[in-house]
Amino acid sequence: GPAPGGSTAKAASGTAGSAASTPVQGGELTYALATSPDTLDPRRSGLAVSVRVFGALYDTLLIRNADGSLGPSLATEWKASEGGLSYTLKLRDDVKFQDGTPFNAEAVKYNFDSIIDPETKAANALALLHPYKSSEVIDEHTIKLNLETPSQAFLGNLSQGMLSLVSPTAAQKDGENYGKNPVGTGPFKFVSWSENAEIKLAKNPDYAWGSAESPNTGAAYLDALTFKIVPEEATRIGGVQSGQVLAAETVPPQNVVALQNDPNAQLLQTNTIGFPYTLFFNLEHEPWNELKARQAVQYAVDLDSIVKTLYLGTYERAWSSVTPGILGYDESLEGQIKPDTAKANALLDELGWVKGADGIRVKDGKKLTLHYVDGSPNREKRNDIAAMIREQLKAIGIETEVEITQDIATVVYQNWDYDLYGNSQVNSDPHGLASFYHSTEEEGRRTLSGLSDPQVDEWLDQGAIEPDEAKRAELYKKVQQYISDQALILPVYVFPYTVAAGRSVQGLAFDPFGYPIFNDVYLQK
Amino acid sequence: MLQAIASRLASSLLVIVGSLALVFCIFYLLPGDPVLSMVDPTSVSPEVIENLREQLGLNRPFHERLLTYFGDMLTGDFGRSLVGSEPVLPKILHQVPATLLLTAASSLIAIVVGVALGVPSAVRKGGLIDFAARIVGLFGISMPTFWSGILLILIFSVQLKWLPAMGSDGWATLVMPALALGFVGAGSIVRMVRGSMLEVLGEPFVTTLRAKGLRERLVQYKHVLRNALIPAVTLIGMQIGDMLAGTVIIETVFSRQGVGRILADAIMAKDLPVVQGVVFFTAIVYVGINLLVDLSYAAIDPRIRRRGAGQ
Amino acid sequence: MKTGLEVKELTIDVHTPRGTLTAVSEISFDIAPGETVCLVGESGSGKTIASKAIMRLTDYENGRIAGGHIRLGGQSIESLPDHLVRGLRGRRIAMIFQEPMAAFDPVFTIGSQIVETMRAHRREKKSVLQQEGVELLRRVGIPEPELRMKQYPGELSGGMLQRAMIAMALSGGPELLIADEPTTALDVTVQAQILELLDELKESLGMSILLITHDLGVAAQMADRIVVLYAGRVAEQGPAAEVLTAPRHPYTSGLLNSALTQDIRRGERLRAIEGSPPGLADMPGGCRFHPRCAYASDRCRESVPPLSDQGSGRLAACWHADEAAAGAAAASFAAAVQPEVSRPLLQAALPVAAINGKASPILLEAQNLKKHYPIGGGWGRRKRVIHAVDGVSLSIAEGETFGLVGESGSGKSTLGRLLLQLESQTEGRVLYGGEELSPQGSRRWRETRRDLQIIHQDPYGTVDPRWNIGEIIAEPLGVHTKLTAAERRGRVGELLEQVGLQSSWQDRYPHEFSGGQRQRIGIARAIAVNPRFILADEAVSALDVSVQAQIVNLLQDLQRQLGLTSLFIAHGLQVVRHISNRIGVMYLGKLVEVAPSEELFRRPAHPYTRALLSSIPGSPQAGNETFTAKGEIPSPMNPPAGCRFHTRCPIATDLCRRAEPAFVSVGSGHTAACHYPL
Amino acid sequence: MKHSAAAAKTSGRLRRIRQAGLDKAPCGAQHRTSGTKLRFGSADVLTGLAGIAVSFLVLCALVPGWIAPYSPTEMNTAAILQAPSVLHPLGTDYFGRDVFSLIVYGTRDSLLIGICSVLVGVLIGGTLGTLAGYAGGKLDTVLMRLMDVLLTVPGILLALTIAAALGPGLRNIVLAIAISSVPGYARVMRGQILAIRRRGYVFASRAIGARPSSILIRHVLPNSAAPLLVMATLGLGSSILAGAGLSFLGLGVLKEIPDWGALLSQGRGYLTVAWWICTFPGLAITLFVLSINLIGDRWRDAVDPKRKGKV
Ligand SMILES: Nc1ncnc2c1ncn2[C@@H]1O[C@H](COP(=O)(O)OP(=O)(O)OP(=O)(O)O)[C@@H](O)[C@H]1O
Ligand SMILES: Nc1ncnc2c1ncn2[C@@H]1O[C@H](COP(=O)(O)OP(=O)(O)OP(=O)(O)O)[C@@H](O)[C@H]1O
Ligand SMILES: [Mg+2]
Ligand SMILES: [Mg+2]
Repeated sequence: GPAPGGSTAKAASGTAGSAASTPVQGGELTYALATSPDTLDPRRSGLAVSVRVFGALYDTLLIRNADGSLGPSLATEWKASEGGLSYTLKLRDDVKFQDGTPFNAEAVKYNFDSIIDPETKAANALALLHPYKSSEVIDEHTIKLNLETPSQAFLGNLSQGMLSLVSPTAAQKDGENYGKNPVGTGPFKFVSWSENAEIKLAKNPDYAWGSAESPNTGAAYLDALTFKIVPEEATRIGGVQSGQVLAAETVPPQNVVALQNDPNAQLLQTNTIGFPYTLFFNLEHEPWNELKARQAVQYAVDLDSIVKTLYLGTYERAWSSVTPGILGYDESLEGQIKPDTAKANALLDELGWVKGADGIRVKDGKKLTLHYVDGSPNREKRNDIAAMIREQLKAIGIETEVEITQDIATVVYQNWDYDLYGNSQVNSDPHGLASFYHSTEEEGRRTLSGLSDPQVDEWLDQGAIEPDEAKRAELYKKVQQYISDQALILPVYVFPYTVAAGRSVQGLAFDPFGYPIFNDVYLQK
Repeated sequence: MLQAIASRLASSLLVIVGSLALVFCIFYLLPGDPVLSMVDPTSVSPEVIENLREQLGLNRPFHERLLTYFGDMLTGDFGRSLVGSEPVLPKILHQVPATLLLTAASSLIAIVVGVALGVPSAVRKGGLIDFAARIVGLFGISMPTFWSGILLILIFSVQLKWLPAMGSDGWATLVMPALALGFVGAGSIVRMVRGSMLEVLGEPFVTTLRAKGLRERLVQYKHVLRNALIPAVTLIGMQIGDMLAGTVIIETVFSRQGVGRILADAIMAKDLPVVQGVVFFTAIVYVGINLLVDLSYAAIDPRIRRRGAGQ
Repeated sequence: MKTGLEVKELTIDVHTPRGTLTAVSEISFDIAPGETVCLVGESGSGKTIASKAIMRLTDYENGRIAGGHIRLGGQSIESLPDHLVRGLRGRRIAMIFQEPMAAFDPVFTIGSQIVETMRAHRREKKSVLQQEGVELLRRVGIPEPELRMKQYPGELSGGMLQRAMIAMALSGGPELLIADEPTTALDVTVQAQILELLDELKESLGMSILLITHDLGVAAQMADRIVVLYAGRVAEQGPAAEVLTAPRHPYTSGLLNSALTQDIRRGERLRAIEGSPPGLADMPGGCRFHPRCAYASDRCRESVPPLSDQGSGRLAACWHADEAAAGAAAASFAAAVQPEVSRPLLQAALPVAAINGKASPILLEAQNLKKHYPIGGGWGRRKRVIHAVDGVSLSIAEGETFGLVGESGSGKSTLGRLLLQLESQTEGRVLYGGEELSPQGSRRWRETRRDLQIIHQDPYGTVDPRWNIGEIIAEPLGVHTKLTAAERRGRVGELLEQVGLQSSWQDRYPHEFSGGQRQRIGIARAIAVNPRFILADEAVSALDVSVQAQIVNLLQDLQRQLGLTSLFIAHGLQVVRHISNRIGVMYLGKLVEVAPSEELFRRPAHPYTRALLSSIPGSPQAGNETFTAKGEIPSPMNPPAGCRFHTRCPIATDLCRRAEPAFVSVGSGHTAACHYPL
Repeated sequence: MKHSAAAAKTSGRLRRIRQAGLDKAPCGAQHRTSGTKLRFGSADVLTGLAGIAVSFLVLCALVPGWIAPYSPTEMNTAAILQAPSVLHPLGTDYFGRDVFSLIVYGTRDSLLIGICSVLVGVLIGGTLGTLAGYAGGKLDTVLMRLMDVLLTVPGILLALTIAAALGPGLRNIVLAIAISSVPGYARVMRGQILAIRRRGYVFASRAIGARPSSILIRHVLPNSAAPLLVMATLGLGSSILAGAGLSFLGLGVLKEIPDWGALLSQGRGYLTVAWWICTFPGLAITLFVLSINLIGDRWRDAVDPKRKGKV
């Protein structure tokens, strides 16, 4: 059949494995990554690219199925307590870490406790594990996880790669160096990592606990899996075309078009889920705290044309604050907003901004400017989006100052110095919306939008604990509609994870987050 | 002689310590926070960030950090990377050979091409070869390496499939990066050798050599070139330094391992210990190149040799 | 069999950025086997390029033989293919050059360069050639030749290198040896040794020698025949004795008159040739000498005089050869009789004070001056010291001209700089008008600068090439006076005229002037603020004889007009004698003899002075073994103990080796530091 | 005279480089082409062409509107990635902008980056070099060690940190490039000052009692400046390239009208599908560097008083 397994992979050309054949054992897959993982310790990593490697090295307690539901992985059963303050999980009893350490409740406890231990310097994992408090080992293969507050997202987060389980033995032994000597339960075990060059993994022959949804529950077909780190696009694609690597990720759109006609290569593509690439207005900055001003921008910017021009039809346009595939995604928002320069101008006129001699609007002696911040390098052509938006906003008299900085952390998250800033996030649960739109009390902390609306807070708080899926979905739809009505954001595109691969690569599929699944891959002779 | 070596070592050491201190100060004055670039700030809470700062010792005052740094360095401890938390020294040592190899290979190409074009260019000044060599040289210094690098990949990897596009293992992977980088150096060296040769060709002793009935080739290569190399050596040394710096870009383009890339990444991540480790390395190489330059002076020019060794 | 060298109507073009210019036009001369021919002429007259053309070395220097023939032993060279020419070079024709220091590749040993020459022409084992090389070095009089073979050019002295170059030239056993100013870069005592060596080799090897020189004295001593070049053409040629005594071309007689010989009396005005030689790009039509020629007629301006036979093997290119010859005879007659007649007159023209230096007050006095330059040190090398000036005391009276002579490195310039306090002494003091001269940088220093001026040796290097000459001459005016720009311009104009230049030339730049003119600019600058004292450090050494004579005249005139006191440093003994009242002789940082000018020449008391005098080509003592200094000047880093000259002195004894001689009076105003004054 | 032997050695070395590196052809320079042969690279023809090219570029910088057929910001999304044609002589880019117009409009900033960074670098480097060379002694040692330290710290690190510290922007890019070029200029200037200080006319000026400051300003500086200025002409090109390199590493500025380096670096991803986007900006850089160098060479000949004097 088509790309096997429960993935949303849509083969853009010559689907991998379309010639239904029996898997071949052996061989090595070389896979070019665009950036380097920071560490292979999932507890400490802050980068999505690391998660692509975690998928091969580690397993998670749960997995996210293609349809968005949660499925069993290392945990076979899970049950929430009354009130949602704890979860009891039954674990597989046939799993061993690659160093021989048995996988059991103690191991899970160790993992989660170490994440909340400040000594570990855990980062994103800590956020995902929130509001985890403690673990109780019920028996060898049963564990109870206690939460500070109820959380509907908690269970779903257990399917995220950054909450992969590490071998307690190895983690304790290597301490700070664990990230360079990872040991997990996954289908591949760590061999070596030479920095900025490659990460070598070898087949874990003992592996027999693959997810039931996956076509291959046993050991991997491949003998070895090597990730190469190739930052330069042209080199990465050139590597596939010259046969030096078998697969390369993030293919730029212009090459997608070219590769579709390449008889030696195939193109795999899957949309990621979570929050699309979204431009957030900073509601604390004038005049963008005014709805009409934001709407004017909304009408002035022709995102359809931008996405089509820059991505040459390879990216889908985003319409809402979450991507399709996320619980509660509101389809009704699609196609709602059409660019309308006249309307945009009218809105700004209403607000009293008048065009000056240079075509830029002025009010009270101040120019109408929009400080647009974006990161560097030009990831996914986001800087080009900025350039196009600047042109389009100029037409309605807004001057856009585009600041491209390497130091997003400082400019955006420390100084909050932006009017418009774009961000995307891979996520499995709509609850993540809270980190963008929920008001905050703590000093120094705020969200990208800076929104503070009790109504939205209520919906989000409710959504966090509402056990009924349908009701949850309704709540999040409300949030999405609110965001859209208030023109809080400009949703731009849904990021498709694209991989260019040699013809011999078969069975490469992706999970809903867009992370590759390597256990099913084999190399056609 | 011993005293000379000692004083030279001392001044080199001073330069190295100076570089490290400079880097430290720059980073101290730099706005922003390494921790913020280590985590996803949208979802990680401020306490976590504060805790990370504490753990990494970023909250301590300037002088304390500086003192600790140099104190630790004396014991051979260069600290740990803020990002991957691995010890800096092995991390960098692991990358050093690749970078040195690339630098050496491109220097070799630069020197060979520079000399091979510079000599005939000077000898036939105003002729076709001269014109061609000068143009080639100018192209060398006017083409960005990333551009020529990508061009090389497209031609030799994608089209002809002769050479691997990436990686740092094996000689084949060295060819294109070294060419791309060496070409730039060659550009300057051609100019240098040409100018220097012209200068020497005007020296009276060249007339003597010809008056003795020596073959032109012998005059040009044995005598004139050797004399012309004396001023060229300093420039070649500087070029090698530039090529070392150029590895930052070339290593990225060709996805090679190396100190250059580590540096670029570490700067972006504000990973001070790693940056300092790299600067320590570049400073040593720089000092080493200077030493090499002086040694080659002595090798080429007996006047310096005698003066240096004798008395 | 051998017919020697034949050059016929040789014309050489050079390509320059401004187009093709003719450097040498239709010159012809022959050299018979065993003969020495001297090519004389002023700078730029084409001597070098003509000699290079003989070996076709012009091929490498933008040059082209545009016409004529060069034949060696009957074989045409001008059309020979490259590889055959190469076989000729170094084997049948060898060449030695002016600056031996620059003529060796500095990065190879002497030995390897000699062996390399031999290997260019024959196949032989290296060790054999090595041995031959040693023999050759021995032959040209280099001590310890085995050691020298292994040394680098930088480690040998100039005289030694010139010998080594001669050895290298001899290695191919050439028929013709071309020597392009082989001694100009060398000290007088060494020059004498080299010339002697060349003569001796010619005799023993039967070579022909083409000797290029601008020094008529050298030509007189060496040449069988002389070819005089002017502006790329042969002016005159013939047997040496006749050309020198009875020139048939006005240029030749001009040259002879300009040259300072012992016949010319001190203080007398020299009969210089006016003007300066033309540049390649602006050659006058007709006879090229006509703009400077006293006999010039319309004919000279219109048509080129051919080189015509003047009888007894002499050729001259002059329309007025006979008149010129007659004029020359008259002049030399005048020169012969004039001294007796004019001497009292001349002396009357000098300020009274200048004549009896003793009586007039002392203007500048040095007391036991020492200057030690530390060298090396640091970097682990032992600190050493150059004893540039080592305990010199002297006094210069108001209005007097004091001459300082001595070989290169003897410390003349350093002493001069110390006297003016342009450098601070290691020891001793300088008194100016009885008061200690304030050291450089002190408040009063600037004031004394007005009174003490310098004329520099290198008239080109000591002017800022970016300044026009108006600015250059006005610089001291700017420093010491408060003249307005217009006043300054006026003064500069005056000064320019005073030194024989046109006041309208203020806006020109130094490079637009000839060497002689530049030196006039330097003089104008020095006298701009009416100084009392002038230091002239080798002020005429870099100039051609004809120009040198003009400058010497100018200097003397100015000195008389302005009542200047001066210190005149030069290595040309004749010039010093001509211009100075008293002369001091320096050797290795010490003053060895001081005497009134004529007295010194008549009765030198120190053996070193004697050696210097005997090394003047054409002097009565020239070539006299007993008076020549052996070897070369020792290093000032570790000067010999006792009398510093003892290593080279023909009459040195044990006493000289041990004890330093004190100054003793050997006549009125005549002192010498020698245990055995002559 | 007061500086140490080591300093003298370096300065001599640098002087040699300076002289030879600038292709100084001595008078009577050797070449074997005789009058009849075709003379390639005939200095004046080439310099003339270079002059025309530079004039054209300056025109582009001053009045791009006169030359460019389109607005550089006009994004014609209906005509993206079009190959060169009559309508768009150098094709269009991924926004549908006219590449020719982009290059024409980009000239201003490219030249600005080149000129400003060179100006700043020359000013700072020249001043420091002058100070070191003229003052000598301790100050010289300290300044030169400082320059060593700056040389040792990789330029890219300086650039990255300056950009990070001051924020991106044309001004800071310029500053970054300028600062990393300072040691080079300082060294050359110092060497030059040391050499000129020993010239006869400086001595002569001192002898007439001119003040040291006036000697420095009126004699030493004007005569020392030429090599620095020639070096600066070379720096113009390399600054633009350095800017391109920074752009490649993601440090560029997103301006409405990108400079050539940015065009080149931004367009490099399209090399396989639309080669014209980054090839033409690259050629523009080459043209500029080439012309400036040719003019620089010629100009050096012109300002060299030694060569002026000869026939
Ligand atoms: N390669 C050359 N290119 C251009 N001009 C040249 C070249 N060689 C010589 N000349 C010019 O030709 C003329 C004669 O030069 P040459 O060197 O033969 O003079 P010379 O008599 O040897 O002078 P000097 O006494 O200064 O050595 C000079 O004006 C010189 O500038
Ligand atoms: N600034 C200096 N530093 C070191 N040594 C010096 C310096 N100036 C002169 N000397 C040395 O002092 C000695 C005397 O030099 P000086 O220039 O006074 O000699 P000179 O008699 O003028 O020689 P010449 O005839 O060559 O001009 C020489 O050995 C010279 O090398
Ligand atoms: Mg000559
Ligand atoms: Mg002197």
